[in-house]
Amino acid sequence: MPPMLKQNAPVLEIENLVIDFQTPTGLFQAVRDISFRVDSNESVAIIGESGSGKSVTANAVLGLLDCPPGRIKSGDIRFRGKSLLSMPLRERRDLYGRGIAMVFQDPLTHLNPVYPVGWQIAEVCRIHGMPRREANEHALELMVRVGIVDPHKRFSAYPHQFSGGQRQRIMIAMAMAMQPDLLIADEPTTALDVTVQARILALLRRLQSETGMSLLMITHDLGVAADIADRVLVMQKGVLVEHGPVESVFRSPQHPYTRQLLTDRSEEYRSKKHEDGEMLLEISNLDIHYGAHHAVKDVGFTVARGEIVGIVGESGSGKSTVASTILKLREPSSGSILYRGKNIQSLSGLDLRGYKRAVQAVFQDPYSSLNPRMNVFRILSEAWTLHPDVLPREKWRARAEELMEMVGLNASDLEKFPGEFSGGQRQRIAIARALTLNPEVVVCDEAVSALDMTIQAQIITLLTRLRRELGLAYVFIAHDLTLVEKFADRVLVMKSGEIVEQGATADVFGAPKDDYTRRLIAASPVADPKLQAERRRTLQLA
Amino acid sequence: AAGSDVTIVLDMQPDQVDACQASKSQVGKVIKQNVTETLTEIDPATGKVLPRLATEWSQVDPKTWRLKLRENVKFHDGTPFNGEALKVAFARLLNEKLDCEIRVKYFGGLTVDVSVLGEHEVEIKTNTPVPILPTLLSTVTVPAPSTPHDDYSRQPVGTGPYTFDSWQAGKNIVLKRFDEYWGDKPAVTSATYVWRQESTVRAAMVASGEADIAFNIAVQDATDPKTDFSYLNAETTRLRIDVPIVPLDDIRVRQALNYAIDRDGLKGTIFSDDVIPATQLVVPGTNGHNPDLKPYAYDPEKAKELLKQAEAEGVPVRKEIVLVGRHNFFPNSEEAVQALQAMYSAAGLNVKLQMTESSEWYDSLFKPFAENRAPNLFLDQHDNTSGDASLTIYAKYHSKGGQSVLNDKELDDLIDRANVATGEERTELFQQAFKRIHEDLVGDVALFHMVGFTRVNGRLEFKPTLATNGELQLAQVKIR
Amino acid sequence: MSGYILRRGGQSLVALMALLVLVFFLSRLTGNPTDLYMPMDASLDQREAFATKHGFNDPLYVQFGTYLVNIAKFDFGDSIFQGRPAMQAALEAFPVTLRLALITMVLALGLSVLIGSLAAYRPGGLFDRVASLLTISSASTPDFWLAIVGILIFSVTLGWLPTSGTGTFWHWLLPIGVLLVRPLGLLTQVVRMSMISALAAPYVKTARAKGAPKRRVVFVHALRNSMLSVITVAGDQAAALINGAVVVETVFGWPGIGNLMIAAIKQRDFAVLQACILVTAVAIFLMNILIDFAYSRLDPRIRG
Amino acid sequence: MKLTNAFALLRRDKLAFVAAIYLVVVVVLAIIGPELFGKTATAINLRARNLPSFDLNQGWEYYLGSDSLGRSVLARIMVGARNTIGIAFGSVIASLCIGGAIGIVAGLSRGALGNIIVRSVDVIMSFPSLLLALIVLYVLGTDPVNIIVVLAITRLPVYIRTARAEVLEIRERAFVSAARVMGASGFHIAIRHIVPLVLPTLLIIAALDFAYVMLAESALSFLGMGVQPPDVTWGLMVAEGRAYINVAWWLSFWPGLAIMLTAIAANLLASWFRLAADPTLAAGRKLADAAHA
Ligand SMILES: Nc1ncnc2c1ncn2[C@@H]1O[C@H](COP(=O)(O)OP(=O)(O)OP(=O)(O)O)[C@@H](O)[C@H]1O
Ligand SMILES: Nc1ncnc2c1ncn2[C@@H]1O[C@H](COP(=O)(O)OP(=O)(O)OP(=O)(O)O)[C@@H](O)[C@H]1O
Ligand SMILES: [Mg+2]
Ligand SMILES: [Mg+2]
Repeated sequence: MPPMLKQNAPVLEIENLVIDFQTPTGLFQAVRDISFRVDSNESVAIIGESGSGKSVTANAVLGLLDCPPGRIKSGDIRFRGKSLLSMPLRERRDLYGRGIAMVFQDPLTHLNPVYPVGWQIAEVCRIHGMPRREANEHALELMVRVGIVDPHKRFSAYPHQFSGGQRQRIMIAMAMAMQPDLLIADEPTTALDVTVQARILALLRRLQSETGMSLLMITHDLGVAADIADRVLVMQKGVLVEHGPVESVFRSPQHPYTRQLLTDRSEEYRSKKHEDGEMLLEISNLDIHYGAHHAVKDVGFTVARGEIVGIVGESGSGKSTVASTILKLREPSSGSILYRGKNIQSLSGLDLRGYKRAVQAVFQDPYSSLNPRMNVFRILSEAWTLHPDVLPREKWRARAEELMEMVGLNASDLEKFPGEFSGGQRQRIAIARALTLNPEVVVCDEAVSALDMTIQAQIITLLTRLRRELGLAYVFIAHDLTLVEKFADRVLVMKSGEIVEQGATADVFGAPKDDYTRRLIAASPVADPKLQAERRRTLQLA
Repeated sequence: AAGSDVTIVLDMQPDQVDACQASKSQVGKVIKQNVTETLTEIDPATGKVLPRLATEWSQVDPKTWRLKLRENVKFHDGTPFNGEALKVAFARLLNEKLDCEIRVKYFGGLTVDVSVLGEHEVEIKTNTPVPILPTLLSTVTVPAPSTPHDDYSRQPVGTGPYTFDSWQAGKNIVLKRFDEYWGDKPAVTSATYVWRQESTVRAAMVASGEADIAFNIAVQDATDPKTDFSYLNAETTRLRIDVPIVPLDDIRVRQALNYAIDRDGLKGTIFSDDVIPATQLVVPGTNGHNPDLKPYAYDPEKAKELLKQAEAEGVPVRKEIVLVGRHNFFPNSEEAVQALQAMYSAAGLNVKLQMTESSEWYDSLFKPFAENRAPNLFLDQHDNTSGDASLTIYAKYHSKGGQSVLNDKELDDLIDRANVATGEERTELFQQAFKRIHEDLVGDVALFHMVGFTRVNGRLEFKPTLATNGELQLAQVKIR
Repeated sequence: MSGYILRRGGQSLVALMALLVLVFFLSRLTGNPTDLYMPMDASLDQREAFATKHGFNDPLYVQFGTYLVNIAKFDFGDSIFQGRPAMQAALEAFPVTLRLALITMVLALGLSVLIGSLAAYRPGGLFDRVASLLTISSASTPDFWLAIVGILIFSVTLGWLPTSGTGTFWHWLLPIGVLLVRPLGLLTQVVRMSMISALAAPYVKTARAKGAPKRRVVFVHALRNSMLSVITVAGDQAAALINGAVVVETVFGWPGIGNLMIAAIKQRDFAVLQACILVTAVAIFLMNILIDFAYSRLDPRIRG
Repeated sequence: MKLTNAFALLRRDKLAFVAAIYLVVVVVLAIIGPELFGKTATAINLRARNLPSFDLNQGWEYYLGSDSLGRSVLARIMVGARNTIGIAFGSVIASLCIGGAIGIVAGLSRGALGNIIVRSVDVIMSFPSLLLALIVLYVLGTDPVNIIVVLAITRLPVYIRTARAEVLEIRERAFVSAARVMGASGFHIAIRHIVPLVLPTLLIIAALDFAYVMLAESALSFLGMGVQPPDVTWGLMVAEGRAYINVAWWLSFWPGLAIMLTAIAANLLASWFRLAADPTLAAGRKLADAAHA
């Protein structure tokens, strides 16, 4: 147990928790008899396989399980020694938001689309008795603290007007509003760029030292876990397979799964780029506006056959916007995108079909990118109905099963509906879908940030293999610099709608020219608690 | 509704209250003889012409009549009633700019010249002889000379026992007693008219004491013999037979149509117990009514027999005949046509029911009739409150009549002669005409002289009469 | 914003014109009022004269031209039957209907939001079942039947309320009650349906995690999200009411525009019909603009 | 959704099961009623008028009483089922399909078309249904099919507006973008992605409309512009029976009850269908996006 804590009164205790889901195929046990505790002023990170029951556990603490189909079969959850499960609702409600607060995994759907974000942040305070004006001021202050620029203007903007990372920060601001005793954060930084992530983590840490808050963080990013956690819990298939102080777990993992998680796979990612890659996409002088907002300014880059172009950068810097323009979902204000020498704006007929087949996408938000009314098989086979020449109908099922296995899902999952999968599982379905048409370029917008390390590795390996075998090219948008560094051939660094630096990965990461790039690299956490602590110190000094 | 104030509930709001529209029953019930008075009046019991604003009349020559007017009569605005006022009133009544019903209905094609002989004496000249002028004068209401000549008035001023106090459109009309009335002072001091379309509601209003008189109660709502009074409402219902069209051109078929109807079965069920089986389109008491005609008895066997005979001679009696009904025609009219259709089917005729909306119904009522129409039986209802058969018989049966399907020389001749005749001769000729229609031509299936029901609050003493359909003389209402 | 309003107003004006043209020509397919106006025993000549005098014998395009020219002069024609300007009649009747419609809609919306939300909070629960059954039944009761039965029970048998007519507060109860049942039933069902969806949305979890009380979760977070479809259906109901609560006006003798319009339709009193439709259409168009405005107020994603 | 599955699901929901049985009976009546009971329903017997309900002495056909022409109320209800259900079903389906399709088009089109459709809806909403009824009846005649046309047109706006509003929201979702990236046409997106998500809402409205339309037809009859005798519908029976409420309540009560029960059954079944058609809700699950749909 952590030695540095003076008084380690448990804030949260979970005892023999078992959670069932009633599914059409029978009872599914998502959480199997797990026990752990979070002491006051302590940070605990849960890492583990995607779909291993991390979010379910977190939801159970706040009484947010969907019942039915979910059910807490047995076990107990205690907050400051009092059982939450037997506490009267009124009392529990009083705790929520003030005693325990939560940052949800998916910020888009978890923000109410019809209220301004400022209002939503202030609401927490108002619910717990703060006068309106004071609450609003506090909300503004929080927006500043989580790094929303121009908070006065953004106060009355609505969730859909924010980028993924900005939404995430709003969620965090909301959770921190009442300075809770326990903050449960479900992947709070996956959608954030590393500088913002570093700021958020610093903020959390400061809050902890100021208020003695405890933190239960669910994350895929081992670097983040290493950065912030005192202790880590490792989950797999609903079971707590390992737990302990962060150093010891990272240094000498006991369980094979943990070991697998911590293995450095940089070698597996490496693959040679086709040298003779013909030019597929040439993007030049791209400008894009949202109304008056100039979201993308004079962006230009190229994608050759078999090339991996990584885009990193500030959250809200226009990465997704560029992606959607390449995908022809949005018209640029000016500038051109050439596909094999032809402007995609003027493609038509067969050429357009060819383009639509050649360029595929995996979107940032796995929750809304799958039609909830279609089962996985129909989701995958939709592309083939649109392009019947790709695959004869009788081969659909076999190919779908193959794809599912490729992305690490079961063939039996084909009959399931998106609602039955965890966030990471859904993202894998989206990836499988992008591969159905044997594309030339796949635009991956944060395609793997929702995945745990093993699955992420599996997917990246898959992507590399595809590029090796088929010459696939990727436009790879990610916040995880380590990953980009290992995976991409070239990187673009974006900030405020502009490309501040671009070049071969080794050059950019080895000798960054731009100041922002340098800051970015410095802020990227490493999956080693000791090293990370040191880096943090130097960063703070700088 | 308490004391000497009464509330009267009509089935429809009057569209207008202008004196020159008083022959419309909705208007008449409010203002006729209450606000504006007529020159003469018809005794509902005997059909005799009685004096009202005109006290005496005499015929100078076939085209000229002389009237004596009542003296000491004042309009509500204080102007005296005299020959001049009558002249103005006539001019307004016959003003082509207005579409007054009294002009169209009773003075169509007539020019009327009024010359003032003295303060209370006038002479009326017409372009053609009008033997029934005193009867026609019972329709002529006299508004005050101040009434706008070219516009309809929504605030009528007359000589009657009540002044037109107010009209809150859609809501109610209030009449107040006029204290300088020339006649007896009526018991009712003020009357409020409201209107409700549903018979049930009208009946309920009297039952709950909200109203004192409710008109046109449906048979089934007239459940309380102490308050619900029936009265012959001058309407007569018939089926017009489309005589020129096969197979209705065969007299046996037309007779069969008459024998197939069970009038006794309809009476007391769908129709009130008080209706009178009809033989002709005018009610008893009308000049020209023929009391000797007998209704066709219900004899389905005979009907079948007649049809069989006709069929044997090659008449296509099974051809589809259309029974044209009309929506919301009179209470229970929908049921009535369905019952008629069933009776015809029972007799072996192929009758199809067709309900029409009023405008459609009028299309079939009037000439020109469609050339290639299906044979039809046309449900028709007619009221003649003028007291003389002429208004009925020409339009309905003369070969030149606008609604007539008949083309019979002998009948035309009878009608033409009757129309210019007077006295006994006139009566007789009309009676002969009705006899010819009923017995020789069998031009229609006469059904019933209809009754209306009025529910009267027990605190009032009021018995509806034949005239009640077109007027409600508040002066005749007594309070117990 | 003002640009939007202008554009929207312009579009509505065009639609309004289209409506008037449509009404003008279609209504004339149903014949003309001559036969209905003239006494039955009027001669053919008299009928002919009447029709000519009122222009019914002119070719349709001439009639339409006259109509347009007069409208430009704000002359909406005279009622043949009432012998007065048609617009006067329409404007006299409209406030009555508007008042009825407004009160009914406010009550229906308020009650349906309350009942529907409560029912949606526990779908399948006792309250939900009872409320659903009641509201569906009420939504499927013929209003004229209800009106007459209401009068017989409350006025004749019990003597609590006046049978019909206008005047006191008590006069309002039965008509409003009868008018209310159908919109209330429909809206409650719609509220319930969309509330069930909204309450299952993730942002509701967020609200609960904030410690928001049940009432707040339902009425602040879920409700606003579910109001879009409610407003759509409510708009439809309101339009039906504005277009004339014919049945209730008929039975209770309320001098509303529904009554006027049906009389005009039956009498072929075209001027009145057109005036009525003009008045109600303007109201309905304004309401639709309001609804669009409400949409964009309620859901920022629709804005812009 | 497999048929056996659906049936199993139906069996589980008792209320919906009863509703389904009721509707099946009504539909069977609609199909064979007029042939079986047509004679009984039109047999006029002026000597057996307004017989009260629940009297078995006169034979089974008078169990629910007789009307003012002495016709069996029960037989008339059974015969009236055909027109009633035919009209209600016909107009609801027509307005659902046409209105839904127009609404989806309006929602998907970003150009002038959407605007034109929306303004046309304003026009339809402002066009009094009674006038429409009169025109159609006058020009085309009083055929039940024409009543369907009238009712369908008057109900169009709700479907158009609802469908459009839903589409406006759905089309912004990422899976629609995903389909567009794959080269899906607007038509494909409408059929595969939009319709399945819009349909449940429209169906619920349609179920409610089922009652609405039966009543509208009844109100038309009340005003003399609906189905005309000798055709019979439940609505017409209520309208005719209202004149006798004071003396023979059963004339309008039983057909009114039939309307109400049909409406309730339709709604129960629609709620059930919403569950059955929605895979995510079917298992009793209301996850985030499933519910969002
Ligand atoms: N409503 C539900 N119905 C059925 N199964 C569910 C439901 N919610 C979650 N599950 C299942 O429970 C398991 C755990 O899900 P959970 O969301 O906790 O995963 P996770 O550990 O948070 O994964 P990720 O890192 O991908 O978010 C998954 O296998 C998922 O399929
Ligand atoms: N619909 C919109 N309306 C107005 N502004 C928008 C809209 N969508 C995005 N923006 C703004 O455009 C900018 C770029 O957004 P974009 O989603 O491309 O960012 P991003 O680089 O993908 O960020 P992240 O890494 O956080 O996802 C942001 O500042 C965002 O606030
Ligand atoms: Mg999760
Ligand atoms: Mg993004």
